[in-house]
Amino acid sequence: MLVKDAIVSNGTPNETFTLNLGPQHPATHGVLRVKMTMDGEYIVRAEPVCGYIHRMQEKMGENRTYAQFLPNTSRIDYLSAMTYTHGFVGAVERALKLQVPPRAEYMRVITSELNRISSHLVWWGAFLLDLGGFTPLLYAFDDREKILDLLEGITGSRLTYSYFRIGGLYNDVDDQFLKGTREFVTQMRPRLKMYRSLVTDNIILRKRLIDIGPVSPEMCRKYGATGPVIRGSGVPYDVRRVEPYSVYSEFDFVIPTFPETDSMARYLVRMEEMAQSLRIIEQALDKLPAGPVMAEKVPRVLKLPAGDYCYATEAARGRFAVRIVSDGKEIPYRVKLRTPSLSNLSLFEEASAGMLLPDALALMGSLDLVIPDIDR
Amino acid sequence: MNPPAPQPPSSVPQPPVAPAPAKPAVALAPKPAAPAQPPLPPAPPPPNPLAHLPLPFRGVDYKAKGYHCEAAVSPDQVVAAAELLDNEGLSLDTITGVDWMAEGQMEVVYDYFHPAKALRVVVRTRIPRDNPEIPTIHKVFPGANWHERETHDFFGVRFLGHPNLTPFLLPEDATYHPLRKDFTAC
Amino acid sequence: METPESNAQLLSDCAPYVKFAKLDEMLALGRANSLWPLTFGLACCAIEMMAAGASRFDISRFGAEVFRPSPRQADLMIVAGTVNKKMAAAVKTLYDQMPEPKWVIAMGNCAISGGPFVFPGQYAVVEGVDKLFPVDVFIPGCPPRPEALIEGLLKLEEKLTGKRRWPTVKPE
Amino acid sequence: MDDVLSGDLIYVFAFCLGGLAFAVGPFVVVHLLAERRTRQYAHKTEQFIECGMDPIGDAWIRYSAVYYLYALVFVAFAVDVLYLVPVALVYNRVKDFVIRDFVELVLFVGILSLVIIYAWKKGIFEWKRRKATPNS
Repeated sequence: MLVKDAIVSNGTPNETFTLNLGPQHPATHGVLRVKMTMDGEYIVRAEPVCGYIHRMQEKMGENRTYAQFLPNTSRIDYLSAMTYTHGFVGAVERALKLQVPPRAEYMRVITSELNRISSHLVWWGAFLLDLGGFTPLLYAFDDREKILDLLEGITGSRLTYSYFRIGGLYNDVDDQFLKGTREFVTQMRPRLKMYRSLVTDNIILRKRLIDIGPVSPEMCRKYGATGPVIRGSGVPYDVRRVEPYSVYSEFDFVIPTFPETDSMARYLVRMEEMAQSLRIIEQALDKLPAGPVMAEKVPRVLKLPAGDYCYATEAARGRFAVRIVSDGKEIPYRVKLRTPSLSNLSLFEEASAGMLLPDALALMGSLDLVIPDIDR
Repeated sequence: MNPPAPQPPSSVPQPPVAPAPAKPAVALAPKPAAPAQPPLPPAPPPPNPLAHLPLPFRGVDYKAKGYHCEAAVSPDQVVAAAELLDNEGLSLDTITGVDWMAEGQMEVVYDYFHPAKALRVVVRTRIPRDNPEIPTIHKVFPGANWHERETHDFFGVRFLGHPNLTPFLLPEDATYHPLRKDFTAC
Repeated sequence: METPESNAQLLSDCAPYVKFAKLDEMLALGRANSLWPLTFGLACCAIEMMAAGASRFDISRFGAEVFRPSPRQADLMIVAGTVNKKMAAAVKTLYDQMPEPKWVIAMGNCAISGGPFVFPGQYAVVEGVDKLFPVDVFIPGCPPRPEALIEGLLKLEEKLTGKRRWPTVKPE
Repeated sequence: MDDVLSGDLIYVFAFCLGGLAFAVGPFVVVHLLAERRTRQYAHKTEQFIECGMDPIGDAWIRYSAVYYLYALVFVAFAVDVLYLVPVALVYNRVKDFVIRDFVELVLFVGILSLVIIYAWKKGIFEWKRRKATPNS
């Protein structure tokens, strides 16, 4: 269009243009597309479009047996793969009334919490990358590699573990892992203090996050948002505390809650959660009982009694729930995966109306999204 | 291989609703055939935390099923159920579609959880499979917007009154519904 | 849909007017040591790509740590993750918008052949990125370790310059 | 006399030629050495970059003036730096003019920083909008 055409273009007074924060964008950390109607720098309407990484997880749940579906569970949200496997395995054990030996339960808690810290570190690095700071990513991945070494020692993989089996664990834990975890806990605490002074108390970050993207508790409840999003709005909802599963009721840890409802509150919730996870790991290591890691008589072919069974776990991003509908055969009739990122993102359209574009990206970063978690 | 543990009497397997009536009977289905060995002394029925609501809620053994209480309602009572649970302060967990092709019915399951206390509520309903329609609850829970679009994607359940029932996870021009049992790859 | 010959044919008619012997070798060496990847993380492999870009594995030793968001400034597309049918058009658009000396690394089983998401009756995943455009280096793994991504970069450098700069690791 | 003049003329002419070559040179080199076209499979090479999607609607709309004023502030200071370069070259070359040079510099930069104060008062940096959002 030539310049002379531009002058005569009959633009309406309140001209808006549509911007594609498309599938390939550094700030979406995956293939989320947000169709934004913009008035200058202000967002009139931001409508997320999903489905660009839909991988048919639920369809695969209906054509493979329970044991075959385990690798899928750690590829839904690959940053907190342990809690997702824990959810699926827990649902099957609940249906079969399998008694998991205590050592396996404790190991599940230790590996889940290690996984939660590694997930928060990836979020922290990527979130600061969105806000413009590159250095924290290098610090965060440096610490995360230590966790990955520990988990790789016992599970054999860095990201997609599928370490839990129906009825227990894949293998027992050697004391090299236990010693390594204790060392990790002791050396991680000063690192967290350094992160606080390096980034959390940084005036630029505070200016970018305080009072940005308020999400009221009522909005969280209406959209079903959970995890650090609802805890950043003052509601202490945590599946580990509200519906205690596994052996979480035996540990004493605090559910970090900040009533300010803005992005800074969500940021502080996750930073505090890392410290709490360290506490849980320490207590779990102290009380780790000896004994087998696999239930005795786990039937070779699993046939769940007819009916539907739910199991919810607290993933790094929020409440993950599995619903298995079984009709008595060895292949589940329906596997429903309730993932937290879908509900957390569904409030983005209402929360980001009228915001500046950079602030909306700060809000989206504080929601901590993993896109295959949304598209499944 | 030992037979699966007998069902505790309180958790009712899928109520085999008679296929004929379009509106499934709201009352409890007749008791299924007695399990093989003599039934255990009936455990005290689990507490029903939502007994005060006008809907047919029934307490469910959380240890066995994973939710606290359950209600089988008819399709047009779904919005009423959503409003009642909204006033109770519950939040929408997810909407699940289940395709019971053998019985020619589509089941839509609404999950709710309470952000403060341990309360997981399930509201089930059955709709005929050939024209699966059910009113939308997105006015009560805006979060249901995406869950309903996704259930429409996978099962073809039409949610009446939904503002934007276009494919959510499938490509924009998708007309197939992959999670229906009679789906063959396109 | 594109056979190796048609790709070589396409490549030949993109060739520059003026060609030098020694200068092209130097150009290839320069390009090989400064591959700028396009930030194109799709799924789990993207996290391993980020880990490769971060402090421990550090692909800046090979000149590849500058992740360019815009396809106009990138000359290497690392397809890290599952490409599904809804995303295929966007992937092809991005490939088109990259200026010519461009290469593609298919990272992970999903990009090579659809990986764990291929089963009879699957409706959403493109089984392999080479169905969309020619791929230069395949890196198997689910997700492949960051060392595998570095080996993939070295393999691409070998393809460019013809000689291998780093000793090949012999699995014992 | 004229040879000095012609010497300078040649110098100026050479300088312009260098500038021209420096500007046009890359186009020639790129045209010769770079690849002629890129392989495309969806024929979307000339399309605007919109994160892999087709751009929706048109970008030729009437933007708010804040963008223009923001750019103006940048141009003002770009020119400011332009003038500071020769000053930096000869800054303390002559010993007894040190204070005078410094005062002149401060005056020059001071007057120019009034632009910032003016822009600040006009609310350019807060991206204030002329009116409320169109449909909110």
